[in-house]
Amino acid sequence: MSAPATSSPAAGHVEPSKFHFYIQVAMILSVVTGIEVVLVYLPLPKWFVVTALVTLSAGKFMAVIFYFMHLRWDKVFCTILFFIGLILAGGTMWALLHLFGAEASKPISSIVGLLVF
Amino acid sequence: MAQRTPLMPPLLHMTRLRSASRPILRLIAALTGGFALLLLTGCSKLHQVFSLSGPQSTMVTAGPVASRQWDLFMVTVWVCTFIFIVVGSVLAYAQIKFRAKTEADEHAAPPAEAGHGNPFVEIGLIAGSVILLVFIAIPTVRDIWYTHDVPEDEKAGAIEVTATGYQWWFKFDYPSELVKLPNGGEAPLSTGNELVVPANTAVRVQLRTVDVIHSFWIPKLAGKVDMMPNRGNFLWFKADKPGYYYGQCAEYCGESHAIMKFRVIALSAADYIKWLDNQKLSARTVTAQSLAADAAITHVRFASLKDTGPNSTLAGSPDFDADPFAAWKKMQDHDAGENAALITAGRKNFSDKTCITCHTVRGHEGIGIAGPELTHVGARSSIAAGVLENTPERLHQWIKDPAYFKPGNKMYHGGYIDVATGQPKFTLSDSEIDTLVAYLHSLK
Amino acid sequence: MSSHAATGAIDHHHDHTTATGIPNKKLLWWAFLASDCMFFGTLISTHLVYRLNPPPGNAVPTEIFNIELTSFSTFILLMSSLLMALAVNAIQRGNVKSTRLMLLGTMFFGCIFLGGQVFEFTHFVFVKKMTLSNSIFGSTFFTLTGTHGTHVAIGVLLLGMMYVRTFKPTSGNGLLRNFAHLGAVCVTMGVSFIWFVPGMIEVIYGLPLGEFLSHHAVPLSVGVAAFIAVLWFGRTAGPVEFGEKNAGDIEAIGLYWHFVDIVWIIIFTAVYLLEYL
Amino acid sequence: MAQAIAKSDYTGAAHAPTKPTFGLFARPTAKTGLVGWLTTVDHKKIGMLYGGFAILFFLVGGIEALMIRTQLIVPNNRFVSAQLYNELFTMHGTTMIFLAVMPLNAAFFNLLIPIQVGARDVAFPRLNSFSLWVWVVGAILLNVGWISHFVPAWDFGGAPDVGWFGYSPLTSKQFTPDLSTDFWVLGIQLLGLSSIVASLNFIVTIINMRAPGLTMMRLPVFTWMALVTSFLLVLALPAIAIALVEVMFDRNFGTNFFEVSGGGQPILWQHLFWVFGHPEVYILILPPMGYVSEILPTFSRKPLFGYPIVVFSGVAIGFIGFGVWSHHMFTTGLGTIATAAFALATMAIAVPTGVKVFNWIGTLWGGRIVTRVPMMFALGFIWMFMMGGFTGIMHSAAPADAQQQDSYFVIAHFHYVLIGGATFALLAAIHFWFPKFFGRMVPEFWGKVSFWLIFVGFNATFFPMHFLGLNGMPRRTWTYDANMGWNEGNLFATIGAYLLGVGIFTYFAVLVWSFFKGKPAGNDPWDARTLEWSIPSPPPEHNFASIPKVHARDAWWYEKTHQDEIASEKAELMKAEEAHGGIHMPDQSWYPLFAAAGLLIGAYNFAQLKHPVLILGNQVLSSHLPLALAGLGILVLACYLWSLEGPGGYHIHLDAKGNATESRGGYHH
Ligand code: HEA
Ligand code: HEA
Ligand code: HEC
Ligand code: CUA
Ligand SMILES: [Cu+2]
Repeated sequence: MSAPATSSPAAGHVEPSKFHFYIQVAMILSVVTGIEVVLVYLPLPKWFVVTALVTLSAGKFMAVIFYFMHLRWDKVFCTILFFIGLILAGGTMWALLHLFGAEASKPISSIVGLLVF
Repeated sequence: MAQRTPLMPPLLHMTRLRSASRPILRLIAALTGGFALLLLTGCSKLHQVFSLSGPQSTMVTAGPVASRQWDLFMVTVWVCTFIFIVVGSVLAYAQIKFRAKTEADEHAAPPAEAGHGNPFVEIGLIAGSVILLVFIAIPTVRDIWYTHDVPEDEKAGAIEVTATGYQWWFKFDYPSELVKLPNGGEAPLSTGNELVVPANTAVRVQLRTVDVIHSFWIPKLAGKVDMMPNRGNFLWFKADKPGYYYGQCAEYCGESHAIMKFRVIALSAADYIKWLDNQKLSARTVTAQSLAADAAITHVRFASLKDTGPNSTLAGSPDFDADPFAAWKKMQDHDAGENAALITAGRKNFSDKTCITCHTVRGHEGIGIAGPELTHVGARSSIAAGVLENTPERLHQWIKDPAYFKPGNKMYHGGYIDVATGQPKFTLSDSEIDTLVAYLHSLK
Repeated sequence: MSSHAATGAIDHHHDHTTATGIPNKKLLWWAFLASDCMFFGTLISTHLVYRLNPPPGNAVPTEIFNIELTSFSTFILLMSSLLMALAVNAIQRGNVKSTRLMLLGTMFFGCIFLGGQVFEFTHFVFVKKMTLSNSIFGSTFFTLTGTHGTHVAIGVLLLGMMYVRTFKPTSGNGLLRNFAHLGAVCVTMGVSFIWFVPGMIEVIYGLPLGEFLSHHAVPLSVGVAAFIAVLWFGRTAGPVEFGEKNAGDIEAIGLYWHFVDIVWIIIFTAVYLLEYL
Repeated sequence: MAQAIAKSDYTGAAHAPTKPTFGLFARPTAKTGLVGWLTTVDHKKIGMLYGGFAILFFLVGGIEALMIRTQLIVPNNRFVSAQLYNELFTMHGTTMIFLAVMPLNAAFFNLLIPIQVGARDVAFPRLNSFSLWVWVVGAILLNVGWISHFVPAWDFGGAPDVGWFGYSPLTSKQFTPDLSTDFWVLGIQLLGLSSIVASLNFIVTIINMRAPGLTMMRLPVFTWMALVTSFLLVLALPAIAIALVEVMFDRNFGTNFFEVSGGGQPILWQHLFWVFGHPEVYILILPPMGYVSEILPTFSRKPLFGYPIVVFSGVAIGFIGFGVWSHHMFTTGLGTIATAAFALATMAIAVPTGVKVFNWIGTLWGGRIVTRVPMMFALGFIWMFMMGGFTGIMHSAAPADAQQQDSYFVIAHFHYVLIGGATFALLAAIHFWFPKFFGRMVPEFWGKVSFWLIFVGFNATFFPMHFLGLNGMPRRTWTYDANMGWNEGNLFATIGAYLLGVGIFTYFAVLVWSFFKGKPAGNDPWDARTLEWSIPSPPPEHNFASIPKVHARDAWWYEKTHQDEIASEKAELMKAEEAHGGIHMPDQSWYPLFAAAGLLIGAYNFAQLKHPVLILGNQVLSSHLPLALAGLGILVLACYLWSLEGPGGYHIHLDAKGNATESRGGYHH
């Protein structure tokens, strides 16, 4: 990221068509989505389904950002930039879910009705 | 590295200071500093500015939770003071030692390649900071667990109460102390604004709120825990000895947050039982006969306030401030010169002026729950959530104009006047208020 | 053409006039998307936090969701991402015609997705009786998916503007024509996702076609008229000032569009699928 | 070199003049006068506008503070009512943070970043102007409620009164039914929008617009801190933005996010607020750390000690800052584990912060310290910030914090970091860069007088507050009883506050005087280190006659010691630039202003959505919806025209004497 402007990489290149490649990616994505939907109905252990769902959607996520969004071909700084946000957002979500999942955080809304006068 | 030429002098004059104005400046600095000191000493109450001995002092602790918290605080203070002295000395030394002394100094060429840090110094300082933090971290973690809940070995003897925050007063319930309701059934004993507990016993307080967030804080006994809507928060404390403790709501909760206070009164075990027994009784009914029956009672009343104008201080009377606990105890006795006729008229006015719709007087007509329970209000040392001392004058003033003492107060807005129309719901003459005062003060 | 023409081709990923070689706009969008992660992170957290400890009387998601429809929407959005990628691909090769087609396709797929959401929302509110206010699930669900939907709608609008920009004539003041063109695009898209697509879904679920057509005759005919206008504006365009050099602009919008897609990937799993376990 | 020249035209588009194809308004070209300021895209003018508004609001916030202090001067005072007091502290906190310190930092970002990175403007000049005007709209919305104190017919319920962190459920319709809270919600929302947009712009500017040779590790520390701050802003603000949307929905559309009766949990607001709120305090302090890191070396005549680690610790503070938010919630019943985790994480922040302090001292060590006014404020900053930091560490010991939270001890802590820290550094920075941007010196004598008044007044005000807090005085208390032992402390603090007020007043009065009468400053009055001192004061519109080439960390010090080398290099660069067609500058535009006006109309009416529109007491519309939509329409239209208009641009040509002529070859796209 700290590369100064002075270095001049090779002159521009003609963009090769990624038409077929994109179609393939899209097909894989659709298939994965199909698998996801089917997965929840299969009589598999819950932990397995959850893990599988999370992995699959993370895979889809990565496929879209790295291929459709060109990250794979862009300067690595774009990836860093985006992942700063992604990781912080993920970390915050993780922390919030833990905070609210803790025993101390069980809401008492069930008895709130009694307190209201 | 290329050749080095001396720095070119600044293109235009810098405002010179060296000469005439420096002494003047020194003088000004000394004067302003001196002014501050003078002020401190001048008001001859220097120590008061840094006083830590008020009724809500976190230093003059009266229970294990608060003293743990203070001790931990002092750990942080010592560690930080130590760092401050070390770092501050170095900083002060550098500031004095390395100041520019000559004109030439001020335009000295910067060193060529110096000052890019020294890894050993940096790492050493980082390590030092971390070690010092560990000194704070260990007792912190230990005390987080200690202050969180009643220790195992005290759980059995602990008592359980529920404190509920209302805009802007506190209700206290004793779930394990049931009282018989006049029309049958039982309910937990309930009081308002003054929490009475046994000393030397762990008290676990369930914290609830009916409206916004409040916070339950008795500085001498324990740090605060918030009353969060929809959360089952709690806190524990223990008073080392009998006494009278000040508490206050510590979370901004709307217009009168500043004056949402309460008291905790810790009693010896025997006194506590006595108090409970009295509280469990229904409201006292005063008649000419009953008065004759308990004639031989010592009558004590707080000294009244000297000044009752609108801008007067609302603080307690000198007696009260000197020994609020004794004052509270005396409050448990029947007042001098009780007038049965006045009290009976007051009881009637209490119904007529719709007070009963918001206040409970167990055994009498009052059945409302929007305001504090008044069954034994005459035995409290303060009214209106700790704002006023419970003297007849104060009570009179309160009933006359609750909104003056507590802006936004629900007793006025909604009780006295209709919120929708702004119209008063009834009139109250001074003599009517006198009857109400007599009645309420008879409720011991 | 620009001085770049002399050197041959345009390098779409690197801009040698910036210190990093990344074009400014691209950097801006990536930074914005990093920020948008936090937006959706917060929204999804809100939703999940309340799913963790649902209050009594909360709506039961699995009784409300229509997972087939949502899976279909998800698929559509994925495909729109494909079209978007192809649009970028096309403009990078200087193929304005193909770019326009792909943009229209992306927009239309976006509208199908939005239409699905319009159908879903009306269905939830009127049939399943779950509103924004009668349960916490309603509050968080509608706000989360609604915010996502708003992102999609803004995306469609941006794509529409970009589409119209591809007709910007090389000279002459085309402002009025430009407005009319954009208006036609907006009306077409609006009609398709508010009336046409939800209606077609109703038809698939058994509403007689004739009833649907007669019920929404006015908006549908306006939509058809607008669509014809879009075609007309598209046919009569002269030489335009749009081409390879604008690839960066299209790519930037593309980034946004794909991002909206990946957010949906997460929502689909976290909000819908996980409920079925 | 070719790149440097090409950078003057960052779109890389053709230079051949083309006829305008779209335009509703003629593009403004006035450089002075009202139109010039309203439509400016010049980062320096925008910076000055930010700065001017911010100082105005600093004084407003200060007057609010003085009213607070006056109310508390004696117990049971009735100088203001409880309601007004609550409005005062809410608006004091909100104003100082969002309308004074943040925009002052934004002012310096604008003034300095492009010059320090050796560019002619920010990456997106019109977007920059948009950020400014959106900020103004937010400021108006926040303060509009005051009107109802003077004109009761404008029934807004006074200024916002929910505290600066607006804890729900106090913000719900049930407890604050009046409009003031709606204005607060939308006002903060727009200020956030403005900050996000501005920060994106600065991120791109710093990363992408650096002059040749200016590697990241040669960036001035201020610019680095600005970069970290911008990241914090774009990553922290979304949390509060969503939280505000949720409150707004609760208030207007019946959702249940924080409505207990519907199963909502008000504590969620606290989490979301502090997920933003804690990074926010570093947003307030990191730029000041940047100013100080610029000022200390300059007046110690020595490069910054440990540059890389100072930079790195800034990044570390920013990053760790995202993981400590619940230390504001130690008393909300988080449970033991969460409390411990957040307490320890909070303590960890002392380490990178300490690193900065140590390296500042290292910079002084062995230097030749020249105590000009900016240096005095910078040194004052180190001392005072350290004290504030230590009380922060005391807070992080969670059980001890149970006694301090919401007491005056917190007030003392954060005023030490916010005034002793952020404000001292800002006052240092204003004094330091004033000669650069106004071309005149501020008299040393009066500067020092104001410093001592401020220093003494500040400590007299806030040092006793530690003791007030430990003695049990809760914050946000409209009044207190005479028997609590707080009388003397409050009296003393209030007198201190007046002294502080006199100091601040002196400081700004001297600035005003200097603006008209100060001695001319010259380019480099402090013999400083960074690029802004290499150009004239005030800087010309185009900043640099030729984009500089950076050879070292303290670029200007290097240039001054290598004059021959630099001179020939410069001449060559200038020739190349003129050959290229001159200096390319972006055109002014109306649309950012129009878009902001659309936002103002939209948000002002959206806040009162469900209320009927009255004109002279007569109802003209049953709701504000149409007006809100009209505002939205203006916004969208303005944005569209903005995008059609293109960045435009013209060229500046410099003759041998440096005189500028403009050529307007046409429009670029
Ligand atoms: C500029 C703003 C700023 C800054 C920089 C800080 C810095 C810090 N703050 Fe502060 N804080 C606020 C603004 C700020 N704060 C505000 C506005 C509030 C109140 C909000 C409200 O409720 O309205 C608040 C409240 C607040 C609380 C909540 C108190 C409560 O409500 O109960 C806490 C708790 O942990 C805290 C901690 C800290 C810590 C640990 C730091 C650290 O970053 C400090 C680190 C610095 C040092 C420690 C000094 C220098 C270091 C050394 C010399 C090295 C050696 C030192 C050690 C090893 C200890 N702050
Ligand atoms: C950067 C932020 C900042 C700054 C600079 C200040 C500055 C000051 N603040 Fe602070 N303050 C906050 C941020 C800040 N504050 C926040 C966030 C809160 C919490 C709010 C809440 O609880 O919601 C708070 C709360 C707060 C309180 C607690 C209120 C309460 O809880 O009840 C107090 C009380 O003393 C106080 C005092 C002061 C004083 C005396 C100054 C002084 O430094 C002010 C100095 C400036 C002046 C005095 C102006 C000088 C100018 C003139 C005198 C010129 C006059 C001009 C004309 C006549 C034309 N502030
Ligand atoms: C709308 C309901 C309402 C009505 C009617 C009402 N009150 Fe109250 N009352 C309250 C509330 C609420 C408080 C608590 C006020 C506070 O401290 O914030 C209160 C407090 C009091 C207190 C102080 C109790 C304590 O423990 O601090 C007394 C005494 C009192 N009311 C007497 C009366 C009398 C006498 C009347 C009739 C003239 C009356 N109230 C009518 C609601 C009401
Ligand atoms: Cu209750 Cu503050
Ligand atoms: Cu914090």
